[in-house]
Amino acid sequence: MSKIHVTTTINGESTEFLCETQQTMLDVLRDNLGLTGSKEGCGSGDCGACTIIADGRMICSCLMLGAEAEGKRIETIEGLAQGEKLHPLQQKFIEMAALQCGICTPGFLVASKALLDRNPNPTETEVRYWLAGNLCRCTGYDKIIRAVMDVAAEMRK
Amino acid sequence: MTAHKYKWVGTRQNRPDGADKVTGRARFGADFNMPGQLVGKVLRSPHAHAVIKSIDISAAAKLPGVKAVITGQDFPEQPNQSMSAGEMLVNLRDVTRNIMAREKALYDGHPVAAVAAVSESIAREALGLIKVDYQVLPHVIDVDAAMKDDAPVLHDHLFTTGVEPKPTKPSNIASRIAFTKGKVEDGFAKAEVVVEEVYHTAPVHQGYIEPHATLASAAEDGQVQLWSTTQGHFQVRGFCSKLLNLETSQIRVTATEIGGGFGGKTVVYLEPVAIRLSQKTGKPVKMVMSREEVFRASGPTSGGRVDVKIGAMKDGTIVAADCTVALQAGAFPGSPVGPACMTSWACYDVENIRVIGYDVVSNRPKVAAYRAPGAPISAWGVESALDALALKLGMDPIELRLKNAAKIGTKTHYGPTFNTIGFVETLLAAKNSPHYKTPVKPGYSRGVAAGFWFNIGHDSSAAAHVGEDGTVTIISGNPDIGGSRASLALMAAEELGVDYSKVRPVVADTASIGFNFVTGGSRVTFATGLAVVNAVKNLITELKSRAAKIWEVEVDAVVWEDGMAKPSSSNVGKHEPLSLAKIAAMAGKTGGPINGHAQLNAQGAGPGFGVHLVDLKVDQDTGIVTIDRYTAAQDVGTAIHPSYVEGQLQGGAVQGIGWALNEEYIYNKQGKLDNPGFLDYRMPVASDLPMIETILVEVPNPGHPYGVRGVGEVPIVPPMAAIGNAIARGTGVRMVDLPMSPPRLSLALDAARPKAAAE
Amino acid sequence: MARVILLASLARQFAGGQEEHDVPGLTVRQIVRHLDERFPGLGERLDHGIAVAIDGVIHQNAWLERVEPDSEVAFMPAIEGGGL
Amino acid sequence: MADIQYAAPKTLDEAVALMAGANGKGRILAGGTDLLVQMRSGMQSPGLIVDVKKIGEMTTIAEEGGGFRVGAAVSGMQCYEHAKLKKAWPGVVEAINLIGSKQIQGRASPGGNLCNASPAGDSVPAMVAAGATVTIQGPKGRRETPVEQVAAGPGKTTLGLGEIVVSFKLPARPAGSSDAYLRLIPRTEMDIAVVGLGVSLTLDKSGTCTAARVGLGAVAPTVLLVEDAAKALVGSKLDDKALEAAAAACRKACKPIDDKRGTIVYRTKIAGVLLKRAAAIAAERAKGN
Repeated sequence: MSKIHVTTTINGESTEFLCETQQTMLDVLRDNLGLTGSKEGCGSGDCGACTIIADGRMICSCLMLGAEAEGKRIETIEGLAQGEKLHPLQQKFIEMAALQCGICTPGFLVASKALLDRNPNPTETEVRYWLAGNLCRCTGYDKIIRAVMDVAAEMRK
Repeated sequence: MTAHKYKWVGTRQNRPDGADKVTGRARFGADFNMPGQLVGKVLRSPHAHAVIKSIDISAAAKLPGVKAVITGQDFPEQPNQSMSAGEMLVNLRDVTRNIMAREKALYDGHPVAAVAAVSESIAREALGLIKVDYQVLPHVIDVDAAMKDDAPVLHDHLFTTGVEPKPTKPSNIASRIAFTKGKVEDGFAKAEVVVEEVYHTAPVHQGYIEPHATLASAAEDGQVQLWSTTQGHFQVRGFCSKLLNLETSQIRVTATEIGGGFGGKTVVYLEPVAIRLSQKTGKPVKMVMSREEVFRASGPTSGGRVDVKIGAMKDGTIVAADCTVALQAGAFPGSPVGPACMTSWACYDVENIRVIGYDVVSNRPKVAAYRAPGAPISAWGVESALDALALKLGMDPIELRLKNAAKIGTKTHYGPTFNTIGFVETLLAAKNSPHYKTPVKPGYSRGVAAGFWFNIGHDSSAAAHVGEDGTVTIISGNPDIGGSRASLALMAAEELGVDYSKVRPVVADTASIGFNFVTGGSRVTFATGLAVVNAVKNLITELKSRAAKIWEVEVDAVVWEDGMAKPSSSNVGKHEPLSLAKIAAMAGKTGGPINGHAQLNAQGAGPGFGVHLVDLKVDQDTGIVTIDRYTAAQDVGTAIHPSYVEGQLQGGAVQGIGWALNEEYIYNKQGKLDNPGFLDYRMPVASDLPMIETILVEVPNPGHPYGVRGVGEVPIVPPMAAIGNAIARGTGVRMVDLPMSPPRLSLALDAARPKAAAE
Repeated sequence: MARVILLASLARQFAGGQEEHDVPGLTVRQIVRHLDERFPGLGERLDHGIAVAIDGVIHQNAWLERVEPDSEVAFMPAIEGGGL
Repeated sequence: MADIQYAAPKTLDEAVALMAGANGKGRILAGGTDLLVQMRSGMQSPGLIVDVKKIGEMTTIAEEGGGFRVGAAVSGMQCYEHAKLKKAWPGVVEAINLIGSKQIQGRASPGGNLCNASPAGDSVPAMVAAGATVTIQGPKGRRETPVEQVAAGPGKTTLGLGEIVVSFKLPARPAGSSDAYLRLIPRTEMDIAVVGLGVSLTLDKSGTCTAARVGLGAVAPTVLLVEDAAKALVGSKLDDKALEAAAAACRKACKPIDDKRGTIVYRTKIAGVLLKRAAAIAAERAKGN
């Protein structure tokens, strides 16, 4: 099977990989590049566990072909923390118990970062609708929403 | 809150696995790989009910890259009797047929064959080359239909148990159970008010976000290593050993981080298949379910029918309570009808009770446990009927429940007499809550319902190891789904008198710690917590004896306080207190490594009660329900880590909201599941919900050193009825079937308004 | 003598419908042995998938649990948990 | 397994040539939010995937003759962020932005939504109400066609071999015009429309409706242009009588099915409910313009 050569940037690192046409970006991240922080909950764009940011837009990596990454800037959960320092969202999720099993957490964190990057002062309703594409079955969302609102407030200070 | 009694218990510390889980570092089921691993895939039945006349695997086996193809014949036959596998009572004849069909395919998605190949795409192609000759049979899905005399029978060997005389012909009714207290007929004879109704629930799925996944490596000498996302790796070991005739000591199971279970990951689907494929190929085999496979073939919970009749006096005293619960078990016997029957009236002190239950098979995947198995189904009927009674009596729904509330000394209809319980306290907490004291907004309505769960104890093992620097590793064997590492570490730190940060909890594999029953039944913080506390007590005994050796005094001259050994009194002589670090540093001189351990079958799990309040609005034109405010109050014993206790209440309530409003398995005429995905299996999303307020009522469980009661299951019991009751009070329409989805509610509203319906 | 309470279905099957019985014994095991002498087969039945509540406290797989002379010993179906 | 080719041409001519040469096995990749799901489920097994997102004309929004030309492959988010488009066609932009989650909106396009030919596509009823036309390029050159004529039935289009939907033309609006789109879903997000309805109308200074178009989705094999509903609105001040007449026309136009998302009875009823609600929103907006 002939493979496609792709050159892209992942979490600031210039990266090359070979993929088959039908491989999704999620397959490439997990299977080809060993970046298993993005999770597959459905493979159909309905759960958000595979959320990444591509050229500044938040998308489901299960609905993007690996081949489309050519020349793009990709950000994943693995790029959220800086060196020894967790991103404020990561820190707050731990402190406020905004995760239980943790499988949806990477997707929620990437989606929340995408929200705060474009809207540092979201209302609760805006947060809930922005995160509606991320399913969580453990928490009932309450502590997740509170954590995102809290981080937004602190980052505005 | 009783937190002030303790230094660590009751505080909100960061979970020990937090950093791993917010950085993507934590490894869940599908995140494990081995060099040279093969991809395993399952071929599933497209029919709800069919005889498998033959399976031709030759073409698939010949495909380049395919290393093995297996069918039911590759697994040993099992006896038709209940036996324990990993401490669970199961019928292995059924279990082996559920992981791989033999004579018949019994549901859409039933595994009929499996392949191992060098790549995903080759494995998929191979599945397409397996030829199965089916003889399609008539099927039956719903419990009412499955109980009919002329229903298609799934199992020719299935004769209803618990009925006299013994049936002469097979049926889909596996068993009938009955519970009685007093004489229900006498109760109804004197009742001044009677309410009666038939309620139904739709089958729903646990909906964990992580699909089932496993990685198996079987060596030529018969030893097996397995990684599995499971609620109980010791159960996985037990099932696999029985199903593959392996000794438990030959199977080493590592529980990966688990992306939700809610009861659905207490059984095996892929694990025995992956091991068999690995045995046949001599290579590691990885298997991961797609979301569609999860919905079609992994354990949902029952749909059911609940017939409820209540007789009461005008003052609200319930004098007769009667209900019949019939539950779908799926393709094999074993629905949670027992707990459904036992929990039905458990909240109430009623003189005369009769409860009858039926366990019914139908052409659906075998049900698995789902959070308080069975209880939400009977509660939907019972708590809705109670609300109808309250309306009929013109009585406040909480007052009605208070008047009949179970308390210490109440004899239940299933036998036991309650010890210390907190139902009254929980009802009062709800009654006095800011939510209940706030008037209902115009255009909105309020619903109330209660719920009960036993909670369980069961087997746990734990160890406490002291490192050379005096810090402590706490080793247990229960997968951490909702923060249990944190609660175990808090109890260990409290008991040992050291800083929470000095205690590191780990979840060990089946070869590295003694047996632990599943993470389920709301047992881990209670039972495994008890084992951890006892392991630490055992460790402290050893630490005291080491201090005694260092001081050259008798052991009983040493006490343990604030994480240090101290002389019991001045006449022991002048000794500087010995910290853990100091004792650890001298461990070699005083007898070597310092460890503690404990193993137990925890008894005396305290039951839990919950009361939920909901304010909602119904769109009269569309039947869409909007939840405006929600409060969950619960008797939680002692909240070891309040944040994760609140999280259990919030998560359970929202699962219940989904069950109430939109979640359901939808089957087409051919008996195929029509909505096997998150798009059309509608679990609540963030924008559907308000914040979920919680009230933690702390009535300590006398059966636990820190008063722990399980908290995980109660919260899914009340929501459906609470919402139905609010709808009834807001619209005058009593919904009796779940889910109360927009089309169904709209139809009911129009039926109540003939003019509108005529539009 | 402990007051033993049997499930209606078990009582019907083994004890002629009588649900409450006074049985001697200091442990659950001794109680079960006495029950089995009175109602042959019941002992074996109580060994599988049955929990016992001693004075309201549910025990699973209990065998050696102590029973006081005035205890209530209720046999009921074992409970399997749904998990979190 | 058949080898799937991937191409990302920079010009329309290349793209058309590739599609024409793929003897029916070619598939256009815009946002991929339908195509990848269908490939995964086996509903689609293309031999060639043509990614059109490197073609400028298909990925830009341009003002044209007082109206707008929206590239078929622009994402919902792009539309949402285009202030002028949002001001002129709030209903169309809402509709495009209701396609899936925020993640999906970063990818999903109106062209893909149209060519997927689902009767429940959210953007289509709004485009139909807007009187949008699509520009199609194929081996025989370019043609224009009303948006309602692209879908032929569930999953089927009237596009010829090698033809590609390039862009949507949204006409200039007279004063006192606006539009609205409403859909009914069981949840607040993440669902396919049980019924979707777009209304575009123009009011004169007296508040009388001088022009109207109604697009109705998920109640028939293709999205419907309900002319009788428009007739009922035109000439009225959108009083209850006119609205009820238009709602009745919408109910009458329904030829729905019972399925996992809704019943015939429910869909028919909701078509009327949405007409009244959407018309009210559009009218309120029109007064502001």
